[in-house]
Amino acid sequence: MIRLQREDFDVGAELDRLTAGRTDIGGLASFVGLVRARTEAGALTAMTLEHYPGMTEKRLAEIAAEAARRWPLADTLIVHRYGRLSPGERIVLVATASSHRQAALESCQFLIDWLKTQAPFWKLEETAAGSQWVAARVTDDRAAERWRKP
Amino acid sequence: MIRLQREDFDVGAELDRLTAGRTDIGGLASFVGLVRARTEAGALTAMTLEHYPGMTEKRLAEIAAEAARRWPLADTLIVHRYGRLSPGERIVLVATASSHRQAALESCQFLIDWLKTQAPFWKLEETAAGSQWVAARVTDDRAAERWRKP
Amino acid sequence: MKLLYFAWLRSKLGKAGEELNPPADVATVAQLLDWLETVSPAHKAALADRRAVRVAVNQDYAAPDHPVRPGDEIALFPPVTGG
Amino acid sequence: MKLLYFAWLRSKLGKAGEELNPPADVATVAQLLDWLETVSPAHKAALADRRAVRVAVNQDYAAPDHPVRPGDEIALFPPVTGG
Repeated sequence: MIRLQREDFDVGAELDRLTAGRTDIGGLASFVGLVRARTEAGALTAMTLEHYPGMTEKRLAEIAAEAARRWPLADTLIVHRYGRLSPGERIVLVATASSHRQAALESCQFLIDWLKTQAPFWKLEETAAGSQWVAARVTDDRAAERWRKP
Repeated sequence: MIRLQREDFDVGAELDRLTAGRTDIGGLASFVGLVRARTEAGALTAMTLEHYPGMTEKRLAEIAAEAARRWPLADTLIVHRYGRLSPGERIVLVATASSHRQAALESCQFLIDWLKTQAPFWKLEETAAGSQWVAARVTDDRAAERWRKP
Repeated sequence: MKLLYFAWLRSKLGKAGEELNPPADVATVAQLLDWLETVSPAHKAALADRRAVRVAVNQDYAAPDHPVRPGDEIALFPPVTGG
Repeated sequence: MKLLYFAWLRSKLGKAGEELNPPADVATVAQLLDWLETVSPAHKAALADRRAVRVAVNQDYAAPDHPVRPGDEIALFPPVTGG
């Protein structure tokens, strides 16, 4: 399931929903991304996450479908926030459930790596010096590159 | 933090505790292992997890310390249950928090791989045909082997 | 043709999007960007560093030789930085 | 010397542990296992497949040549299957 929202999410409730009533899931992997106070730009006062409504949902659904093709997944969840966020706030939750732990762990890593480089989100960082759009990171591209098939 | 207990745990509360009040954590990775109804032995009615009190805590603390040496971690949590569990029940929670997402994701995978092969736990599976101790899996050894330094 | 701008492209152009009608010989993404530079000094400035501009046609990432048609939704934005 | 047994070693021996005093020439893990086989038929049967038996000395995994001493806590168990 894919969800885009302004509001915060309840990690425990989201994860519990993935496994509730099921006995075929052996492993549930998850990743939560949060706003850090210290960035390369300095001390952050806030961050605004802009996205491309419509295309974002489409890309996230495609990335989730790709994960489901590569690994035997019982379920997949991506919840991504947009709007203005303060340091310490949650940005994104990625969770994958599978009968096998390696499938859950690898697909979770795949989803977050691809999401970082494929989903149309842009970060505007606010510091005492003003606001600045974050430049794409080469390390994020490299992390996503690992998953590309030859 | 390392915890061994008979009782279930609240994943959301455990994860929230790791990040509460902090603004230096950029990524929180976690893994929950659950009892599957279908195993190689057939349809499971229950599973009993035996451990070696004293040595288990010691080994888990050593594994967590090793992860903290290899990755820049803000915090690490391992909660492992023992005793009799039914299909669908949670067995283990591993969570790692770091300023960087790759450190959180990699160390979480490392902890669960090592835990599987290094921590003194033994599974007794109950099926309609009776009870049987689970044999160690070669794939688990291989997963742990990836992390061994040359 | 519906143009959408995101992140600093939106800031530099001072708008989130606009409806434009390029001439009939504008048939690809690259040709569209060339033509957009002629629309106003702000467009020219925003597109100055072409390597920093990504394009989506109808919500799919598109290379410079990707075709563009009158009814398309064309989005211009910098490399993504989400997650 | 305090012996502890886990999983099917405990089941086969019918006890979770025992206090034993091996002779003074039992100085290593391998020598201890050899000697244990002489304690009873149940011990001999439980230790028949030596590759399936892991040993910890004072709560640390120990190889066959690891020394054992009178006050030690020695645990015998199959390869672990936790997590």
